[in-house]
Amino acid sequence: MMLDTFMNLAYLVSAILFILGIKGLTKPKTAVRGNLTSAVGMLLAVVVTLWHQQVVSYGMIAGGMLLGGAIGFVMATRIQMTNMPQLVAVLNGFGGGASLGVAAATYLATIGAGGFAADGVNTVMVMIIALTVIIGSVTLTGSFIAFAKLQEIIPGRPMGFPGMTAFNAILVASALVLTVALGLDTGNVTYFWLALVLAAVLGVSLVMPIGGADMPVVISLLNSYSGIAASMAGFVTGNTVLIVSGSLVGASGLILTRIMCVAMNRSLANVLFGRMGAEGGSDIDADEVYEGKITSASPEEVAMLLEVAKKVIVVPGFGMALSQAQHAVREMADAIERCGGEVTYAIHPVAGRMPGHMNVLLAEAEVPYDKLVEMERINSQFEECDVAIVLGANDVTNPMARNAEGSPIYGMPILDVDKAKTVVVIKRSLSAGFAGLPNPLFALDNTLMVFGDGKKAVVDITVALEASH
Amino acid sequence: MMLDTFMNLAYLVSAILFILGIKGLTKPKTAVRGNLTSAVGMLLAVVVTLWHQQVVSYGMIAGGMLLGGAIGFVMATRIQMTNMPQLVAVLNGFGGGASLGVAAATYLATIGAGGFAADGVNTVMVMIIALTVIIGSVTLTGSFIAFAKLQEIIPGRPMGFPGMTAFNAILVASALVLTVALGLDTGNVTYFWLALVLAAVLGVSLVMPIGGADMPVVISLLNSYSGIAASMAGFVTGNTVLIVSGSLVGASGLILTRIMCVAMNRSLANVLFGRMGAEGGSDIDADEVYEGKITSASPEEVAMLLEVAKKVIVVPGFGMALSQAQHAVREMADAIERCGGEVTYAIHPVAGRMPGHMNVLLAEAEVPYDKLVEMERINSQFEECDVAIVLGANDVTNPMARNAEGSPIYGMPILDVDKAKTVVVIKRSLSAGFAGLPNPLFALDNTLMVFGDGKKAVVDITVALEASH
Amino acid sequence: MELLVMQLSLFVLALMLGVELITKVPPTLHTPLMAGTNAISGIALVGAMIAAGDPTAGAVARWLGFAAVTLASVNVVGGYLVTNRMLAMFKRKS
Amino acid sequence: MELLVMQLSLFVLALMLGVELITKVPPTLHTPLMAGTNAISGIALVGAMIAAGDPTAGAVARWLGFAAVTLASVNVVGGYLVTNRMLAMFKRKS
Ligand SMILES: NC(=O)c1ccc[n+]([C@@H]2O[C@H](COP(=O)([O-])OP(=O)(O)OC[C@H]3O[C@@H](n4cnc5c(N)ncnc54)[C@H](OP(=O)(O)O)[C@@H]3O)[C@@H](O)[C@H]2O)c1
Ligand SMILES: NC(=O)c1ccc[n+]([C@@H]2O[C@H](COP(=O)([O-])OP(=O)(O)OC[C@H]3O[C@@H](n4cnc5c(N)ncnc54)[C@H](OP(=O)(O)O)[C@@H]3O)[C@@H](O)[C@H]2O)c1
Repeated sequence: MMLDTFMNLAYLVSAILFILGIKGLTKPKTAVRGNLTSAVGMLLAVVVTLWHQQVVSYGMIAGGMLLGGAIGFVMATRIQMTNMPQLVAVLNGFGGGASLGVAAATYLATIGAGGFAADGVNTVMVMIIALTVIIGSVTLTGSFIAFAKLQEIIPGRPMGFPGMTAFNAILVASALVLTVALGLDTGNVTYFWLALVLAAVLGVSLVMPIGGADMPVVISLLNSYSGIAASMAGFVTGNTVLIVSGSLVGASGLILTRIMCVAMNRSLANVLFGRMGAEGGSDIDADEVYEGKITSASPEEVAMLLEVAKKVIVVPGFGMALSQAQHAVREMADAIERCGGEVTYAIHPVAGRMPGHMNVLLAEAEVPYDKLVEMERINSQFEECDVAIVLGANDVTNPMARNAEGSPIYGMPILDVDKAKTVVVIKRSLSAGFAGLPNPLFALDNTLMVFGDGKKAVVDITVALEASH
Repeated sequence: MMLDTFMNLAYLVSAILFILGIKGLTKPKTAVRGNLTSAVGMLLAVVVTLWHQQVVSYGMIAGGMLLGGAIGFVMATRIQMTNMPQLVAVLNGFGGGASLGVAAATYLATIGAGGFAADGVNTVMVMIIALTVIIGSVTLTGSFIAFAKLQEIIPGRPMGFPGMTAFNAILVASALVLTVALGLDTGNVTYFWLALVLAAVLGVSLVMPIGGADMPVVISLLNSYSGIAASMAGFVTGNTVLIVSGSLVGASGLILTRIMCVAMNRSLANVLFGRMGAEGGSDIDADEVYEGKITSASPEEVAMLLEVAKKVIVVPGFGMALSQAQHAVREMADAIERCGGEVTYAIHPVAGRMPGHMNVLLAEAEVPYDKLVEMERINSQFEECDVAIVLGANDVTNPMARNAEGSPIYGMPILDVDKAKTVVVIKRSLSAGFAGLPNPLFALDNTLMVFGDGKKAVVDITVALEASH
Repeated sequence: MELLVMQLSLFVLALMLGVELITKVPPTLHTPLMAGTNAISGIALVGAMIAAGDPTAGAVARWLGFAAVTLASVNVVGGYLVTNRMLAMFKRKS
Repeated sequence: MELLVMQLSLFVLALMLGVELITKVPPTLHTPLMAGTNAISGIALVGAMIAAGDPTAGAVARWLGFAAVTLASVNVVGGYLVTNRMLAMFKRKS
């Protein structure tokens, strides 16, 4: 009794530490400390649980922790910053899987010990167990599809069959029916396993028809699910720290999802069921947009421009991540600054493949974070900008979002790159970004295209700049 | 059982409504709706409680609600905006008193029904009851002393006797000892009443030695106490809506207290035990500051200045509240604007006698709230200001806060009124503000004093302005 | 005891939530905020109703309940009304 | 059932608190935030430990517990480490 109270108080303290940890993440200065605070909360919760009366044999616990810890360690230290979206996807899946495991184990253990007594509370309880299992299972398989799409193990384009939405609706309905059925007949293990399997299929079939460009939204939503699953596992096991921290994670995923949808000017429903990528660009002819209007330039010519430029804005996009050009960009910026120019970075909220993706990459290259300027603040500055360097960004600079009503990205707020005196676009070809649309920016009179791999082009520009200076 | 669950869910909904209500108060636009949301939450909680199994006879409930509601209605509709601090003080006291009543009734009812079974939980429970009673009692009597000081029923100056702090410390210690004693001997009603009485004395003796100028801080702290008492009454009665909403109120009071302390650059301990008013100004000689350096002016002279002024900043203070000059000020501002000048208002965070006091008064006079500018934002504008009109403000403009090290207000951020081209100070005499300090601002070369009642002076200026225009 | 810890958790979470929300309230609205929270602390009314409406309790307990109902009702009615009065003044011009 | 409602209350309060806090996180820190919350959702480890450490449960339940411990440990260790790695990059220059 005394021990239980003590343990519950310790759990409360960990929950508070998690909250303070997230609070720390609201400022770059306190973020490292915040993460540590949260980790201390986790350590406390884990250590305290070793004293739990039901924890009698430590073998499996130690084994699982060693195995999982080792995998986590390797993943966290080996991963390249450019592959962060994939890592987050995998971790979401594992989080959902863990909650699924907890709920399933709790259910099966109770069944093994003679089943649930027939009363109203247990009906509700078993229904919560079923929901936890369903959400956990969807999160698990859905996250792995998202991972596979991002890693290009399976094609990024939307995949499905006619009537897929109806199929998914039937799966959801069946899972809910099974939940209620299990609640009424708590000992029916078949219902239980069936719900688990249906949910696993649902995870796959929900994510397959969504295009690769929308994976960040999906990941963020699955992040939220993994939190909610953890929280529900807390209801199941009567553990407040699970409830509170899962809920925090759920809120976080929801907010990030919303931020992304707002930044793309699309509804969540449109992302999940719209299959924008599949239908999008097809009716706009790229040749017509580009024909005869493309001016290309060599890195040396760009260097000449940069030598005399006063104000340079770098607009990084997913191509910077793909070509790992972040360090090269930093060196180019240093070179420009040595020539007397001033360099800032324009960060679009959905540049790259996850929120804050560009910030992390540029931070890796030691670009001070006060040089990274958000869209709202930098858009007014393009007019005074001598050279805007668009490095592997495409959709987030596409003026069609402003004026091509009916285009799939119409209404999405974009970076007003076209207002700059000269625009330099670095990419490998004229091919489209993730929205699959041609970009009239490339055809403007004040735009110069530098064709080539992002990193190589930037290095060439830097070399030319240093040589001439 | 079913009914209980339903009731608890309804309580959860009211708690959510309270939270959403407070969230509404974060923006002027949504504030009215926020307050209504919160009121709906209260209505829901009250209505649901009528179904509570313990609520069997409705006579006393109806009686109390009618009586209390009538008093509340009269108070809320009759009160003048300038007396808001007093009303808040009274309501704090009532809130504390209500929680005290709930905890005491719960205790005595259980005693009457045979007493508390001897077990650990009940020890803790009775200790919480005792603490609720103590906090409620301190809040009740403390608030009435604060009210009396603000209403000048008793003198505003610090009152006490040598060794008062020690006396209070002994009271606190005794109350805590009684709490523990009651926890160990739950049936000892004498301990219970003794704790209640001691706390009532403590409320008086804690607030008496604090000067009238510091009453806003005290009120805000008591606001926090009343919330905490309600929250603890929730622990006692096992009622989550009390716990949650009390806790919100507790947080609110604490934050406002902190904001005020920061704005005055003083610690809470200094406010509560420092007796600043008593020792303050005595060592600075007012005559020396003012002698031969005061220029006074008539309303007509001021009107001539205002007629040609481009930029006028009005600095309202407690004197505006006392003389009820807010409507007159609004009319003066209209007159100035008809002459082509621009008028804004500089709002110091602790001008007046409660946070946001000036805002409420000026809102009453229908001054648009975007004309009220906070200290940090307006301070840079005084340099371009032709005429600053200081209306019944004193301490919040005192330059001694900037440069007189050792002065009691040293370090308090102030409005940089002295930077204006001409400063017009309207007050009845050269007497000091609440900090009891002379104000070198009045002796500056660019300062004109208009002696007289605030409202009358402002009306005279307006009349002169309209006549000449 | 488990219940007490849960209640404590609720208390702590509400406190932290309160802190986050209140720090966002602009100074203009601080006075209405104080009056509005006064009204909310009138939630003690709920506890008071239970105390006053229980005929099995002794006279002292019930009269205490009555007093609590009265005081809390003043808070609720007075608090919401006066807050609304103040806020209505802000609204007129927006 | 009373307990369930309490748990629900905790859930709701934490959700609202989460919303308030997360909306304050600047875009720069959104990626670390995602990884950091991944780590926090590894709190399922606590439930997993209890499932895996209970010798009275059947084999399937315990192996499910083991799997849950493993997955949650990946989250905890991987999540905190990678978040720290990212944040350390931000810190270097401040
Ligand atoms: N960040 C998020 O959170 C998020 C969330 C949801 C959706 N999205 C979507 O993701 C897209 C992000 O826009 P974005 O402008 O950053 O990227 P983008 O529109 O996807 O364009 C990336 C460009 O980089 C170029 N590129 C690829 N590899 C390159 C290399 N090695 N060197 C140089 N360039 C290379 C590609 O052109 P080439 O093939 O010609 O080289 C491509 O046009 C938007 O559509 C957004 O809606 C993002
Ligand atoms: N607002 C808050 O939340 C809060 C909280 C804690 C403490 N305080 C304290 O309260 C003080 C507020 O500063 P303040 O500048 O607003 O006021 P103040 O320093 O108290 O000065 C008010 C002035 O108004 C004048 N006055 C009084 N009645 C008048 C009338 N009928 N017509 C014209 N003038 C009249 C008085 O001078 P005459 O007698 O010469 O007319 C007095 O000097 C500060 O010391 C602050 O620290 C405020």
